[in-house]
Amino acid sequence: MAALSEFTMPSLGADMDAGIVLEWLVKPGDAVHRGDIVAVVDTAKAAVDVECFTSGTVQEILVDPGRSVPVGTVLATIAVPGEAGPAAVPTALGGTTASAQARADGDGHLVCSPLVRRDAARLGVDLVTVHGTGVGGRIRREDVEHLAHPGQASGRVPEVPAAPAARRRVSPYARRLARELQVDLAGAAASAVDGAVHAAQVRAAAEAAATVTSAAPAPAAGAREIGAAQRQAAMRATIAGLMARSKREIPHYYLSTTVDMSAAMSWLRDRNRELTVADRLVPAALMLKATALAARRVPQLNGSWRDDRFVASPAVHLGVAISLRGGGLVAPAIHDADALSVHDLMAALKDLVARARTGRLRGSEMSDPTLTVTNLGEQGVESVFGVIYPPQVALVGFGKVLDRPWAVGGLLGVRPTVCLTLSADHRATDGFTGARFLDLIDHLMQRPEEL
Amino acid sequence: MTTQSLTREAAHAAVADALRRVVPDADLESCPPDVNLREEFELDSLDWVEFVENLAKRTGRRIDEDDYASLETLQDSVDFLSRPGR
Amino acid sequence: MNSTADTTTTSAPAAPRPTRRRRPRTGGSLPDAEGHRRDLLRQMLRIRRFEERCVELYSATKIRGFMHLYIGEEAVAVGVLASLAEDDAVVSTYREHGHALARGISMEAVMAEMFGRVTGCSRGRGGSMHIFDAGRRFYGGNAIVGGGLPLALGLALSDRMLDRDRVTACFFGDGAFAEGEFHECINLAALWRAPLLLVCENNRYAMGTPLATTHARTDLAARAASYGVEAHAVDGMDVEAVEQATREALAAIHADGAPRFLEMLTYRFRAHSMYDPDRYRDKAEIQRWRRRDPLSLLDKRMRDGGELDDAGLAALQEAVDREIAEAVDAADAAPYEPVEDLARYVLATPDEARGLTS
Amino acid sequence: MTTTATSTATATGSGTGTGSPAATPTTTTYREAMRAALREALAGDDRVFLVGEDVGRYGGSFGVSLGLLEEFGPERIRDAPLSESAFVGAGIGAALGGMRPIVEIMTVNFSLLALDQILDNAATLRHMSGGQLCVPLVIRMTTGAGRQLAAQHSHSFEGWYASIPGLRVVAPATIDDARGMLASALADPNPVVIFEHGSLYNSTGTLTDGLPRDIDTAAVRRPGTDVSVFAYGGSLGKALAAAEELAGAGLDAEVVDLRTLRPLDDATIMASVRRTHRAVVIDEAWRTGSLAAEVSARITEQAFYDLDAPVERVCSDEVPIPYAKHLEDAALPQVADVVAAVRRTVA
Repeated sequence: MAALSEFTMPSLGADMDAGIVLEWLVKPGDAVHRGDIVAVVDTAKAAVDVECFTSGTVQEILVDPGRSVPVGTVLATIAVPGEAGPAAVPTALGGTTASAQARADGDGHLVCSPLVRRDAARLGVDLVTVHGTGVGGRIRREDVEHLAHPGQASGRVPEVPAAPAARRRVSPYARRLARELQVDLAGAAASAVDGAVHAAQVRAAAEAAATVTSAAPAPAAGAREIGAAQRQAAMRATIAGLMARSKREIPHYYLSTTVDMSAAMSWLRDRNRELTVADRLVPAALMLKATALAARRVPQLNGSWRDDRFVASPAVHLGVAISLRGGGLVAPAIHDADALSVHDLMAALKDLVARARTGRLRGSEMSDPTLTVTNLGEQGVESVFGVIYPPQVALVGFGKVLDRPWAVGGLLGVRPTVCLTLSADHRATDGFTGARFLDLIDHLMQRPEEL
Repeated sequence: MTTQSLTREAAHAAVADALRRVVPDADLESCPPDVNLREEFELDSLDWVEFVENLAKRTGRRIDEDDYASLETLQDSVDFLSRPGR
Repeated sequence: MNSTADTTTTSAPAAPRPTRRRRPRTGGSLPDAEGHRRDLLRQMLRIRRFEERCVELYSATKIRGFMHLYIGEEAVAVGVLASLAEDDAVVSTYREHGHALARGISMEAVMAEMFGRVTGCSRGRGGSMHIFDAGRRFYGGNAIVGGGLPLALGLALSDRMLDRDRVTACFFGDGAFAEGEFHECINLAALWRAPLLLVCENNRYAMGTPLATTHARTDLAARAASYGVEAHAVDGMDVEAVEQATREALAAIHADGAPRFLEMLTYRFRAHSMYDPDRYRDKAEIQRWRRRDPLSLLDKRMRDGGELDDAGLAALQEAVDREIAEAVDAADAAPYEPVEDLARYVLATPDEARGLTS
Repeated sequence: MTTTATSTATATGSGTGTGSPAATPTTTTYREAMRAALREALAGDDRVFLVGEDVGRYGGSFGVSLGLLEEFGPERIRDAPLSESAFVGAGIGAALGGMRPIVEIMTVNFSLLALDQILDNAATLRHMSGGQLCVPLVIRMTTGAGRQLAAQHSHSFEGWYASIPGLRVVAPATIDDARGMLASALADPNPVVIFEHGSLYNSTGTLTDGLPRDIDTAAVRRPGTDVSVFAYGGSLGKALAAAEELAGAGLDAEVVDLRTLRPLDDATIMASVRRTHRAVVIDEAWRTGSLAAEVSARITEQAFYDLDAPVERVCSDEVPIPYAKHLEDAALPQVADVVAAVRRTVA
């Protein structure tokens, strides 16, 4: 009985994974002896004469010249007379043939490195079930991982977190200290030197807060006032630092226009008639929604100035300037304001103001507004040209809704109007962009039903 | 739908309570009856809506935007609440 | 280059030296010629068949990385190693299977090393180019051409300073002869009278570059002599000639403690390494050297003397093939070194060091 | 021993470093402290010998081995030809053969000619031989710039050597360490590289007790609370000078002498950073790929949440070190640079 010996694509070097048979020097039926040159193989570096290691008769050529096959692929079979000669490649080395089937029912001796064995054990993967994509059917680390986390990209590429919105720069130690001293980083001023929050600033904020918390349990009115004053001072210091830096670094330019509010006000009146008191809308909701939509369409004003260049923000987090009882100001953000309905925006606004005034704002709301709106019209001011909050590049201002003489079609009438203003960073944008932005808001306010 | 009108004292208490929910440390005792509530207590439009909402809930009265004019001062509010409503 | 294989002796005048305290030499005397020749043949056959088997295993990806074969140069390893004493030291190169086997390192230890297993002579960490056996004073293959020369010099220097009557043999090729390190080391060895045997395996090619295109003067023995070191050229294909020259050199070293240089004129029948398409040599030259195959030279000499017949040769080959098969099976079944041991032996701990013999 | 050297060490006149450790503190120079250490090592163990260029007749290019040839003879104070690879490799081979060699490479600049022997043989043999071989060897090198020797004689490659697994690397900066580290290095079964900054040889200071000093830990040379200043070898003096100047400005700097460059003493480094929350690292090497880069990376990895400001590095400018004094001074890290760096961290 003649046994069949496999003649496989040999490995001809440390970095060779595949080879191309350039030429066969034998054909089926030829006798071959151990050491005869039977083929010429191209290894991408050179053409190499390849010898066979068994003596016998060429049975079948399986791979035609010109085809690139991985090392270990069976190229031809050789009939070996009598028992498999001692020189025949013992089946124990069967592991080297590429066909996984041969490997599975060989001596079950899986070809993979100890590192892969350790990974498999750690990930609870049974190696026998793994199809080895390595040379000669060798199981590689990727094969095990792929089985353990199907679907995930096989390479361990960590998901790149979405670009964080503009973050206030806080040193790691300051962040840790803030956690330990239960200090809300929003309340901490930034260092005047580099605009970042260091331990010193956190400690100052802590002391300010501490004097309040350490007051007597039933604080006499006076004591509570002093505590508030202390917190007030820290708040004031934060605002002072921010405003001073804004004026120092940001070349502001200012634009203003007057918007006819009649369409908006009558739409509001009709809507509020159908709504319960709790859901009733205020003009600010429309103003915010119009501004958010305009920011989406004029992205140059929505983002931050960082390392001497403008970084646009993918989302519109509208900062709302909220005055706190007894002085002080915060401008937390309504996230993705452009995507909210006017009603949801109204609810978000009420919630934000309530929490701002009770000091329960979230860190994220504080740290990432991309454009801020101030609505001082509430306090009866006709128009406001605000100071931009670094690192943002613009500030929108709405004055009081006021009846003004208004010419329509040549005839003089009285219309409710509002003075809409823009303060903008001339490093990031020019007046042209700012004007287009205000014009867009005006246009949107004329069709409240579409907001 | 008529609602039974409030006595003047009840109306005054309702206004005071509605206001204190919005402005916790509001001092109503010394607040002159004829002063503009929004200016006195620095109520912005959101505060005002919340004040109106509290009043409506407390008194069960329906208060529309058109009624805002008759709630400008403490005096007006008490008058409005103690008159039989629609 | 004059390729005559006669031994040209150009010895340096030996400076008078005070006699050194020496213990009587044991071993090293020639056993009966016939039995000895059989053993020389067996040793060369072991190397030849072992390495032919390695070619298959490399093609079947069981052996990876770089592998440099010694086929054709067996006479040098066997001739030199048969002459060295047990406590002499050996420093080799990356073409080291022949030296390792002739030194007595087991086939299984060398094969397991190339299979990357923990039972390998270097725990699978060195591979074909870095075989070590401290017990047999086999201080490794070195993959940097000429890298072993300073080591061997130092080993010999320590014997010299501690007055130990033993020799260090250092193998290197015609390629290393062109390295600056060779010039530095042979000068220092002569200057410091280090008991060092420099064995230059001149196989006429430094990887793919023939001798005549790398050396202005190709008579390496003559150039070695210029450093004041007694130097001889030897027919590296004749194992008995190699053994004879080596015994004479060792005797001289033991006598005056000064280094000796032997240029072994030899030839490798296969490519520089597994990856070398061997395009730089013409087939005729290879065939010409094959006619002086060290195994067939000795085989013919023994048959002429009636010391060998077909049956005897077949018995030898069969025993060698069985030894190889057992070594391959053992290596293939051997475990890997646990990954957790990766950082072991980067540094020696004080108690590990205490256990080491110098 | 073919030429028997006088086995009893006779105290030669030079310096006060006698064979036996000085009982009471004395004042001496870095050079004499190192010489006393060599003499003690040679006298105490026959396997110890010194080999290097001009270590014998010339007395050492920096005068460290002056007088040792007369005391221990040419076999054990061995002048070597200009063959760095050969005599360093010979040192490795002799260590394999049971000796305890001390190889002196005149300066780190010439060590590049022996780098293959140090890296591929000394550092690698033990691991690659599967634990069979051991290389108990000491290599001493002078290092550093500041003496107008121009680019090829002013290198600082401690960081390169400190990145090689299989080596231990130390930098004695004080008189006590110059006297005490050699004994510990010789006792260690591994190859130990000792870097001696060229500017230190003439420095004088107190030799406390002449006893061996460990080669495993860093040392706080000046405790402080506001910032941790890390330095080694020739830079330690600049760190201490900067600390004094800062103290005048109300800034309390802690100065830490690394002493061992491989392995780095992470524990001491991180403990200091956790105390002061700010770190400045001084290193005469070029900034890119320097030891200072490694120390900074480790602080960021192990003490990130204790950092109140980025780690500052004060290194040489990335230029070939120039000959002219004013240029060399501009290129090298100076006390003023350290002070400026500290100020940046506490801003």
